[in-house]
Amino acid sequence: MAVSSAQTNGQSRRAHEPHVSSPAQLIGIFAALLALTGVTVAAAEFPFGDLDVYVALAIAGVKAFLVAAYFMHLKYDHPLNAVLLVFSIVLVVLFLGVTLSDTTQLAPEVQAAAEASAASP
Amino acid sequence: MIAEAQLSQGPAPHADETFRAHHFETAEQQFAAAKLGMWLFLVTEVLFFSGLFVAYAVFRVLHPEVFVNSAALLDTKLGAINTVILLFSSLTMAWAVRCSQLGQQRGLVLCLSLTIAAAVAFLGVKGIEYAHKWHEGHLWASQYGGPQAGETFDRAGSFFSVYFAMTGLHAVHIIAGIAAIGWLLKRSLRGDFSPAYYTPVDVVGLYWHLVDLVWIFLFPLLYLVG
Amino acid sequence: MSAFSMPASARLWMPESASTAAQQVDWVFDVVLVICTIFFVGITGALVAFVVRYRRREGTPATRQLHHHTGLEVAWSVIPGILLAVIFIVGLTGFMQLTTPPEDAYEVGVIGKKWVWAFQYPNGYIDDTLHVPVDQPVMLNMTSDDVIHSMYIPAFRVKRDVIPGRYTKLWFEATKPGEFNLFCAEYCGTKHSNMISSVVVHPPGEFDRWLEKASNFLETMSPAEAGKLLYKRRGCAQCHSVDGSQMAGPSFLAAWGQTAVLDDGSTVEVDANYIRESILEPQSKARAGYRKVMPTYQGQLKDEEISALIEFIKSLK
Amino acid sequence: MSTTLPPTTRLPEQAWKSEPISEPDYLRNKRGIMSWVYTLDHKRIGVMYLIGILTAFLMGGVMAILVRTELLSPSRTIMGPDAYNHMFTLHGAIMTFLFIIPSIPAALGNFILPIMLGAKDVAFPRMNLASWYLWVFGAVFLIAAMALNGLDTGWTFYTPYSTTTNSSVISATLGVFILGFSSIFTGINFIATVHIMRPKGMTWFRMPLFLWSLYSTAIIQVLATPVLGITLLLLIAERALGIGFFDPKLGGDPVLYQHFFWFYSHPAVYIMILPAMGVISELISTFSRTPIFGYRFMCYSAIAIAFLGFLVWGHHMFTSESAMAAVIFSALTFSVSIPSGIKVFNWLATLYKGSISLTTPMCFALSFILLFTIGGLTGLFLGALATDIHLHDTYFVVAHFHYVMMGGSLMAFIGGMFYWWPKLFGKMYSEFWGRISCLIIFIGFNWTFFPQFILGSRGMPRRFYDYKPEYQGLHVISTSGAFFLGIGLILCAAVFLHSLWRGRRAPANPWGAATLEWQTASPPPLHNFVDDPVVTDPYDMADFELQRDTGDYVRRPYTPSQSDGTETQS
Repeated sequence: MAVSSAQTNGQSRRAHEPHVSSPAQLIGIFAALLALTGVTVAAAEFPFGDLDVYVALAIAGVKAFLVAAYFMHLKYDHPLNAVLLVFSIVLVVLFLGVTLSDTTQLAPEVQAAAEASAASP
Repeated sequence: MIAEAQLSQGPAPHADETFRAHHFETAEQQFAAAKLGMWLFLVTEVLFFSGLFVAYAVFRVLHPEVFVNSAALLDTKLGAINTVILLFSSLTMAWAVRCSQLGQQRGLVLCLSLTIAAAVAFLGVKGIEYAHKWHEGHLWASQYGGPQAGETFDRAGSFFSVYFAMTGLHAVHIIAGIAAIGWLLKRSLRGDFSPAYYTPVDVVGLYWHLVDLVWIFLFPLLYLVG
Repeated sequence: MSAFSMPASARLWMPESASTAAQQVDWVFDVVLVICTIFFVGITGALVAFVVRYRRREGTPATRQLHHHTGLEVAWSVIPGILLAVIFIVGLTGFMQLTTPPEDAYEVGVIGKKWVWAFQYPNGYIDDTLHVPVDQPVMLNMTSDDVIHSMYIPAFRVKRDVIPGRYTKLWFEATKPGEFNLFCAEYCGTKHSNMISSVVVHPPGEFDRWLEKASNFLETMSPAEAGKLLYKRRGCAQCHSVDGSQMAGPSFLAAWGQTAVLDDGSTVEVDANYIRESILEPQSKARAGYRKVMPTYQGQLKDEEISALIEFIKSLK
Repeated sequence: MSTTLPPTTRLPEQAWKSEPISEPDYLRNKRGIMSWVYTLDHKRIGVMYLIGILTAFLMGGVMAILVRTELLSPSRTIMGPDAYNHMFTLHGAIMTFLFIIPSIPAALGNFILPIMLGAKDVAFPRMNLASWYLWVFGAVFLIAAMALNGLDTGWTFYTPYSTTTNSSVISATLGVFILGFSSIFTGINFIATVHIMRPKGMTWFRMPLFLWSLYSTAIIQVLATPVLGITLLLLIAERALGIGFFDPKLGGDPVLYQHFFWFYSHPAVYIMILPAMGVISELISTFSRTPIFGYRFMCYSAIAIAFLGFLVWGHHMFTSESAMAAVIFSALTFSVSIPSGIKVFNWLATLYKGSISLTTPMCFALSFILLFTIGGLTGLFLGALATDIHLHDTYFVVAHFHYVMMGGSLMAFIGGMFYWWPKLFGKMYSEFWGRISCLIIFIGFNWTFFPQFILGSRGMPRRFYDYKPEYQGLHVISTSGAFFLGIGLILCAAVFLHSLWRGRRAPANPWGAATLEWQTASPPPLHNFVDDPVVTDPYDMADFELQRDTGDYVRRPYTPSQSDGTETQS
């Protein structure tokens, strides 16, 4: 026995009472997901202009939250798991945002070259 | 809830020692480690797909018109059906985790089989879509033969490059998921899982839900553009 | 430019300073050099002093009781932080000057392609060295035909990547007549280290005379000689030898009138229109046994220049 | 150390007697190849990693010497331009992916982390073995690229060169892709182990700094390596299928590849340096016989480096990105150098009023501080926008990253090897020859790389096979230094090999350090501890006594009269 007592840190204490989702909860979440899928398909018809990316992402975000919180038990798990997921998404947004802003800054240069090569094929 | 009560009288969760690895104190410690390990792996999956979402954003912002009329070539109906199929597989997977927690072996086997069936159906629909695109020539940039072909370079091809990269990588993860759930099915038929030891079911379930999560974002971004 | 910093940077660290930006960059370099030298001497001095002073002697245990001192630790976070902010601002001012070209800059087009630079002057004349007037801002409009290169002129302290599929800009104002190195700084293959040219800065008034004389070389030289100049300047020399030696492309020696075997097995006689076609669409009649790597010269060679090249090839018996 | 916790009570004397352990040590408890091939013991996996990465280091080193010899004279010296391009590319790729990223985390970390935690093994032993085999599998692909038609793209695989050259780029990128998973598995393992398996009494702020640095390295490994994975996958797809992400002729953007690549590769340089900083904290504190100064700031700066490391990747692209992005990245780059500065000042403060013994690990630690300081300070020239435009892609950058990676991570790795060698193999090494090798390496290193700063600032571009004659003088100095450095490294290897065969038996605690790995035998038994280690303050070495005969440090037996709590630092 390497280390004396079992209680090492908060991590294992919380796992004593694992969350069992009830059938009603499962069906409820599934119904909500289907509804939101319908909403997002319907929303695609409305002419939001360049807003529709953000509308689609928002609806997808809600669906993702439902799956993560209930189907993946994040609500009932050790908060560290949720922190990990949220932080990874923050990193993705950072990576996407900066790369996108740099690429759009350089777009005129690419545009000029495209016109020049189109002008003299 | 009855199920909750029934659980508490049953054997203390994770008291079953047969599957406890020697270097862990208690089964709880092993369960907590497995969950944390899987969540860390899921974080690597999120960042793995992030590269494709960045490429999507960059190409969409650079050529918005290409994305609008190329996405019109996709069949939104099939995309929606696939989304429903995958959500259903997520439901049956979550139910399988519930069954393993309560020791309902028959329910576990049923749910796992349903999940695999839904996954195979998803791949079937994907196969139909890919065959249709192959036939029409809507392939990635260098092979693109579709309507806007012939420009100096086929910009429409860059939409389909992003499409095939995203859905291709996602399909690979679906196939890996089918293999993992198949392994779970074999072990559950052997009766390995009980309320005291259901970690593999829970962990593979997390992976499967993440694959569904990725599709939840892929569907609107690819099919519902413009 | 404080006198203190001038000797240190010019002599040891930096190549000669020959542009307006160079003086600014050298000043930034010296500011950072001074700060770093102070920190380095301080840290090394402290380390050596402590090691000597507190060297382990029998029976004298370590006597330090203090294991943390928030005030001290905050100090050596904040003070370096301020110095770093100073360095950032100093670096930023230099950079702003480097990236904002003046309106009236003299524009030269640059095409970088595997291992040769081509400079296109406003009157259409193309040369493989960059000639610029002194004390006048010059702007380079650069693109690449194949991989990423990088235009680097150490004496002017300027560098900008030359990327295929876009035009990148770089500007400088030479302050000293003379000839300066021009390197490719981004790795681009076998002859990356030979993709070297030079910047010739002409004293006031001489640049226009040079440009005038250079750009009508077709009239002043015989066609074969002009063709020889083009052969060297436009990158033909990189792949086609004139002494029959085997290189990436077929040798020009005694090529005129030969029957060339193409990769689809057919043969064609090496005559004026085969050469003209191979220059404009190299892949159309590619020779057997050679990789199809020749870039097109479409729009980069005028008709008279192509005929000069043909004369030059004809002259190679 | 949080003052809230009562200082641990001392155990009766026999708990400290290190009488001969009945259980056989991990090297002898099982014999035969199969006991190594299928081992799940973190110590054996660490030793296998050690042998693997040292072989890779030998290969990379030989290539470095060949590159330096070629640069003795401007044009051809010993090889042609293509051979040179293959040589410097493979030197870069092997050194970064095969050696320096796994060196301290996978080799030393795998061995020491569980014992330092008082645990029997890492959280996922099978994943640990899988990580080793992924390293081997990835290495096979990378070496196979050498055998096929080489790799001449530079270790960065920049497109469109990497998608148009005819060297075997796919085999090499596949190799690096697999090595990425090996690194991810090590990261996942360490995070889970540190979170779940800390012993009772070892709270987050009573953990040794080596564990803090491995933990923050693991965070970077888990968060950054997947982006390298997708980058290389897209590169392979670009080259094989032509999907047009990075090829301008197909609507792609080569600079997008650079963003993808550097989003991983800058955090990767912190994967290389953070474990080294952890080793140095242990070495400086142990051989000054004083607790580390500013423990809390050291922990916070390790985590700060890990997170700030993700914000600065653009400073590798100042000459190809937009001016706005360059300004943002330059500002953020200066913020990331503050935590490194804090660490250097804290190491210096640890030396103050200590009782410093210049053993071999300490020599390497002190040279780390000097060389890493030079490396870090020269990073300021590259972070400032105006000077970076001139210095980017020149030998100044080559010198900068060799000072930080070789002067930093390699010195700390060798220092860590000397420090834990008695624990790894139960043998002591020759102190005299160890110090000599450190001296030769220190001199050889500066002799080789300091001239390269001047080469770079005078305008000599990177990766040049042929160069202008005016640069030859400095190149000759640098190459002669490289030979001297090579001799130093060979001598260092000889010291280790000699100690394996003829080193005297190592006691349990030859350095008198207070971290848990010194409370078990050297080399440790299979399950690391025979009786439970007592978790104390990892840097409280006040009451250790050197036993003249065995050379072992033992805690002074608990005498009630002694004031019970040592002065606990918060």
